Amino acid sequence: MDFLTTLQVLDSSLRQATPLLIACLAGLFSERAGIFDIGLEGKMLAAAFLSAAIAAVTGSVWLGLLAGIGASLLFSAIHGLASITFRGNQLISGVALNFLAAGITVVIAQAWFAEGGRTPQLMAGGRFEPIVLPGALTTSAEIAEAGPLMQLYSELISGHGLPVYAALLFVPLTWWVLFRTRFGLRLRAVGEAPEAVDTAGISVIGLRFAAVGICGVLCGIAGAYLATGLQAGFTKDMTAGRGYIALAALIFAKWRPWYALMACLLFGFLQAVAIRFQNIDLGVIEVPVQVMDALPYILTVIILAGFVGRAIPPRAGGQPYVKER
Amino acid sequence: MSQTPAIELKGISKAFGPVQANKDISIRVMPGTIHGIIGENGAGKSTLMSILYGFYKADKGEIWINGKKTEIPDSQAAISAGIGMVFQHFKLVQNFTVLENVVLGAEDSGLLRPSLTRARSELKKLAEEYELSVDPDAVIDDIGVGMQQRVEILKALYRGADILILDEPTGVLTPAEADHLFRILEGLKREGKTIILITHKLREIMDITDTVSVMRRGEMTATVKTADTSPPELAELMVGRKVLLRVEKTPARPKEKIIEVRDLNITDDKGVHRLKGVSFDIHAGEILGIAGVAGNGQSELLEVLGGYEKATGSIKIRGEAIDLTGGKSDGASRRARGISHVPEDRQREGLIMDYSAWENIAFGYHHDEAYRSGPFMNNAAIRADCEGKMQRFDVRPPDPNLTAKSFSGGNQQKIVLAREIEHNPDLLLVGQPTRGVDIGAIEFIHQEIVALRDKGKAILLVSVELDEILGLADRIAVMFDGRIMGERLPDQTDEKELGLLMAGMTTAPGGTPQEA
Amino acid sequence: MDRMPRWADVILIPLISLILAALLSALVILFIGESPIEAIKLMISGALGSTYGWGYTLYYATNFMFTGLAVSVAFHARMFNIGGEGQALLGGLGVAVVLVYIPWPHWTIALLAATASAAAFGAAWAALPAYLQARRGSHIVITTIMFNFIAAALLNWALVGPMKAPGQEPATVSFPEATNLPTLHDIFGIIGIDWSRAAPANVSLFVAIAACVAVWALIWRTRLGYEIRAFGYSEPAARYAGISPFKIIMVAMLISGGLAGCMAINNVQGEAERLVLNAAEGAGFIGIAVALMGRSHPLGVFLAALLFGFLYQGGAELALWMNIQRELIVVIQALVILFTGALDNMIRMPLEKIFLAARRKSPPPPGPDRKSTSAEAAE
Amino acid sequence: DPALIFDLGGKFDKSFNESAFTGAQRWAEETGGSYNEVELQSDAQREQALRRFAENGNNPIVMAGFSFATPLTEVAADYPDTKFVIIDGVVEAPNVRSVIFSEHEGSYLVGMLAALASETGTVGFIGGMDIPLIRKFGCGYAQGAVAVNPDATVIANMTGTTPAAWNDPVRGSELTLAQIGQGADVVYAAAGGTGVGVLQTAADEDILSIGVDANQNYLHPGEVLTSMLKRVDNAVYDAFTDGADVETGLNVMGVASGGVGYALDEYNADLITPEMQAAVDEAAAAIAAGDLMVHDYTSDESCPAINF
Ligand SMILES: Nc1ncnc2c1ncn2[C@@H]1O[C@H](COP(=O)(O)OP(=O)(O)OP(=O)(O)O)[C@@H](O)[C@H]1O
Ligand SMILES: Nc1ncnc2c1ncn2[C@@H]1O[C@H](COP(=O)(O)OP(=O)(O)OP(=O)(O)O)[C@@H](O)[C@H]1O
Ligand SMILES: [Mg+2]
Ligand SMILES: [Mg+2]
Repeated sequence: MDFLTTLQVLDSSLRQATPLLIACLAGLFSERAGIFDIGLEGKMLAAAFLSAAIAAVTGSVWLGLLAGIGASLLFSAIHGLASITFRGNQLISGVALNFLAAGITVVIAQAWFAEGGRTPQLMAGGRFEPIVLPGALTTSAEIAEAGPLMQLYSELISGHGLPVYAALLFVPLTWWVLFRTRFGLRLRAVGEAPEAVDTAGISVIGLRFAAVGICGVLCGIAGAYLATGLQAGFTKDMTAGRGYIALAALIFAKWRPWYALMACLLFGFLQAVAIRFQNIDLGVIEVPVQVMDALPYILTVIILAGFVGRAIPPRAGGQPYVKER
Repeated sequence: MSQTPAIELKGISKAFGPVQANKDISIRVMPGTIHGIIGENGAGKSTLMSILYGFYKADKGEIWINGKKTEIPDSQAAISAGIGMVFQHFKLVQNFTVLENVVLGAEDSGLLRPSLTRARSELKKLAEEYELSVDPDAVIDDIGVGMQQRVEILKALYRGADILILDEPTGVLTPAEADHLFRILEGLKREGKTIILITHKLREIMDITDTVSVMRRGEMTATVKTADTSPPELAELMVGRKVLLRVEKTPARPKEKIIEVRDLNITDDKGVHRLKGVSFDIHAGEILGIAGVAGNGQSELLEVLGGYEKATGSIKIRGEAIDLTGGKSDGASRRARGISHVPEDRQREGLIMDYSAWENIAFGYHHDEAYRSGPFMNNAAIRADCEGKMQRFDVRPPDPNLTAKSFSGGNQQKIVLAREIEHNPDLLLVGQPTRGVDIGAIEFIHQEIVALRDKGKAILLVSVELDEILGLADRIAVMFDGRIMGERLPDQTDEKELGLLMAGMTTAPGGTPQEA
Repeated sequence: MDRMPRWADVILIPLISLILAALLSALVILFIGESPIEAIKLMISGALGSTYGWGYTLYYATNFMFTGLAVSVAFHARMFNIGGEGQALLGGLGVAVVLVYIPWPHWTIALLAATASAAAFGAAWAALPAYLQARRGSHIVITTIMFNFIAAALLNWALVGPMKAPGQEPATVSFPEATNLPTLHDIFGIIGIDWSRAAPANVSLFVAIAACVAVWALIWRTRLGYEIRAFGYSEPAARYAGISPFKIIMVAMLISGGLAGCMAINNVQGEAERLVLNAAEGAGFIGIAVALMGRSHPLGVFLAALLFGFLYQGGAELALWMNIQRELIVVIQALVILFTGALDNMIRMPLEKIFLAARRKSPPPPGPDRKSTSAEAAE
Repeated sequence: DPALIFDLGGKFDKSFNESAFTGAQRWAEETGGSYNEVELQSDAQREQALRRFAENGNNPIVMAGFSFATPLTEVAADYPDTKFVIIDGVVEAPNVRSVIFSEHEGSYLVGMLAALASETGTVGFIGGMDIPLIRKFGCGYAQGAVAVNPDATVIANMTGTTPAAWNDPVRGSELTLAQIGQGADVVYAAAGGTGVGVLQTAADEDILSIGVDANQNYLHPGEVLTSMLKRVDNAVYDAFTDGADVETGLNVMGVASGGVGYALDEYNADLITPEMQAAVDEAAAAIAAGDLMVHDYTSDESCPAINF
């Protein structure tokens, strides 16, 4: 692989990693507060749909983004209702919401647009346009001619949609909120020992809803990016398991923001490679495309199996806070 | 009296589903006093105090603080009313530092740094004032329970509590640590603070409280001045009738050695040494009692003997070694060797709460010939057997079809005992046989254990109740920090000596305690 | 003391959940501008109005019985097996392997072999997630989801690679005539009932019903079932009783995977008579809803499977004759899971209060006399 | 009433299925008739859809896609009185009409245009599912490109090996970027819904693209060079018009019969110079007359102009 191809693959990795990273940070907030969320997938999907739908109708990507966040927040609210208020099973709630998203997006898309469960293709204005950093080249032809540094700058660093840069910014921001603010302290505490938070006079329910809400906002951004940044419109099941992979990345990252960045970049890279190359010839054997497609999932299983070191989840994670039986 | 009470509760009632935990309770506590609350397990003491602290919400009733009617819908309100509480089970964030735990919920601003700095200097002041020194940067996971309790007290004081509630604070402490705690409480009382102390130990009540309330089955049966009462009177108030505490038994006649335990060691997955070279023997026809403060390795010992914890070392039953590596060390193979086990926690381990009584009667023995037919369970046989056992152990109601959770604690324990004792084991392991069981049932259970001994069986009794150990055991081993500190004969020792052993001190021949 | 009578727990709560799910689905239909009344009429006539409709309803129900039982068995051991879909796909592979490469003289023997192979393949696909859960504590929910994706990739590879029939499509060759299962048309024909020849419901229906009975016996009558349930209720208690958690997790998941795999005798051998991509069509996921609705009891699963068979066939009709996407079924399924699984307490808590209040009122229990309180005695 | 069954890409894939839909709509508008239709969600539903329409008395039943061949073989026998029309597949049964297009001929024409428009001499082909049918497109395209520029490089990629490949715009977009990286300045997408991503990316990156099946020129005016027209709409329209009397047997639609061709309209008028148009029209005439034989990949599963 020559330098420019490598850059292109890395460039693509960064784009693929972005929704993973935002969703992963979303999960981080929720799970640090003790609410497991396998519904990241569904929230992203719902957000992807509504953002594309609204962007298509209004022609504004910003209204689309808002709508996407709204859809995701609605799902968060249901998850919160089920797992916080009614102390239901968080896994079942997540699974149900994933199905709900898978079904309702297509049903409504068909009802609104009658395009087979898709939204119309988004035109400029309805999408996140690439941001060209000062001095960067834009067209492939120019970049191909340029020197390596310029190639690196123009191909990899410049020319991404706003959410890509925002996602990278969310990482230090998440770290700061969790470890340097009062809210962060309480959030971490409620995921470890909700009874300690409760007896300290802080509302467990309020904190957990706040965390689930942040999770919703972030998933909304992730989903909106998928439909209005990475692609130009919504298609059925377009999240394609990204929510689950984000979850695996979260475990891989041991619920820490910086590690999450690394994990998501890795998964993004795998996806970029799988998308770009069909059968990969390793000389000795040819790796079939199905293996490449399945690689992120296989890797997830390996990570979950703890072959990369044991991950200890937040202690109260997954359990409803029950005071009175 | 003219003085206004610091706390006055009026007609507090609270139900948890079908369980009426508090029924129309009224109580007054004067400022600057220590007020004790006693009552059997499940009497509703913790519930009442949790209501005062805003942890639960009462169904009915009023709370008056310093003469003002106060709504306490949550703990925040209790804290602002000057109430602090140290719960029976600590409410600490295990992987936070002491400082973070103290600050949690009492931060000054949105940013953490300034709060932490202020708390650090404040803690130093409090530590000096009340002999409550702790390392502010230690992580809770790494410090002992005694230390954790100090953190809880510091939390309350940091929030400016004038009224301090302590729920069974000495349950997890050694006698020496308990003494230290009481000195602290005396100091707080001199400062003018009001203290409510829940405990099961009549001696503590007599030693430190000014007034005492007795609870029974959700009701407040009496409140008296400590100086005007006596332990026997309090015991009677607690159970509602005269109590006979001594167990009738004849001296043991030990026969052949049943079990020989040598050099047992356990290290858990966090790398903590839970058992350190434990060795002992038990002979047929004797009861070996293991005394110790909870959490010093007794549970692990029972788990190893019962076959569901791995260990190194050796255990021989009638001279035959059994596997401890986890390969074949399951409960089923232990039972096949004639070991029966009444676990410490009947609801978590001893019973399947959602199984009916008859299903529970077969639990652990479901592979027995009598209970099976091929791959199937012989349900009719089990039911019949269960009826007999319920009859003999006076389980009420004697209905095999009721689920375990619908029996009261004492009756649940009887079901477990019936199952294990009637299986006629060579060795019976018993953990905390009377925890949460009322006095009547205690007498019955003690009699059954002694009867089994007299049939020539070996019994290992683990209990945190020194009275129970002293009354039942033929020999007493004391555990501290995963070790057996020493063995004593019940008629040649007393609570004081055992207490020192429980704290990790050995008594040298000269009589002066030494650190182990 | 239970808070509610048993009938309320097993019938009333699922019923209310179902009604809520149905109401919300009706709202969705209204929202997309169609008539819920029309829709329900169409669903009923399409799914139950003819032997053709029944044939499809029963065909789908057969699938859901297998996957619902699969999820139930795992539930009893407190495992949440979301991998039914992948296990069913692998079961299809198992069926195809046996039927494509081995000549069978008669469908009966072919069915036996295919069932065994499907179960083995399905179980094998559950084995690794089970092992990882038992030994390494990897969350079975996520690993089984991952295995669904990996199963799809594996099937994909097999169908565009080694097992692909000549031609454009990624599919195996059609299985030999001799292995085709008799449909309800053939079976009822023997006793003179005229049943639509077009519908795919086939003899596997009876295998599924037999599986319901077998699972019932397993769970409530055998010692293994006793151990599985005990483990599900309380792991510490199971360990105390000498029940190996490892063994139960493995056995329960293998049985679960095997049952999910068995679904393939219906959809692959019985209906398609060859293996195509995505043969399981989401039945593995529906199994979750079926198990939750059916309270993990085989009889409940049987009834819930019929219900979902009806929904599925009715939903297919909606997609054909109304402007409603087939995905509406996924929405209904999601709502059923949400209400019966996650929002259970929303219905249970008020119901418990009602029952408690009713009990307090009607036969006044002999209340204990109020003991003398002498709160003021101290002063 | 007639009925129409769309394949997995969906009715609005802007390509193959949408073309079928257009034909049905045209018939409905012109005759005022009504028809039933359904979009499949999965492979396993094909047979049910066929049977349901047959049971319902729809006649003829038209299906778009080769994947219907196997289920149709079985279903057709059960409903001898119903006529079936399969597009892109061949089923030999007395009541089935099989419509086949000479996609290689149409692709040859757009291949010529691609090579004529290319400045780099490198043109790209992005296929959907990797099956002989799609290689037939690619092979014709390569032949056309090489015919006008013997030095032309043709890069070919397939989106996948399963029907999902028809509906994967992201992969289409990434593959387009990769081909641009290799120097391509015209890409031809024969990939159903996936092509939407290809055309989008080509427009974003300022290169030319070629649409397929339906006329896709309007999607990005001035940036889509042309579209390879495959008149699925005509096939559907004809079948609907003939109704129950539809003629059965094999029906091959090539350049000669107007079944395939290239699109020229106001959106790409500026891109196609008169010289280009003349060259292509000449080739088209030669093909129609049988003077120019474009090699059909499916005839011997090999291609003289490119290796897949
Ligand atoms: N959170 C709860 N939910 C339901 N029931 C509860 C809860 N907490 C306590 N109970 C029940 O209320 C009753 C009173 O319990 P409480 O903990 O107040 O007793 P206690 O006197 O503190 O006992 P102990 O001496 O064992 O601490 C018991 O029957 C108990 O089972
Ligand atoms: N936490 C709980 N949740 C539900 N029911 C409970 C709970 N605790 C107790 N009960 C029920 O309340 C009733 C009384 O229980 P409790 O343990 O207080 O009985 P008790 O009067 O102390 O009897 P015993 O002396 O035999 O222990 C029992 O029927 C029991 O099932
Ligand atoms: Mg208590
Ligand atoms: Mg009790």
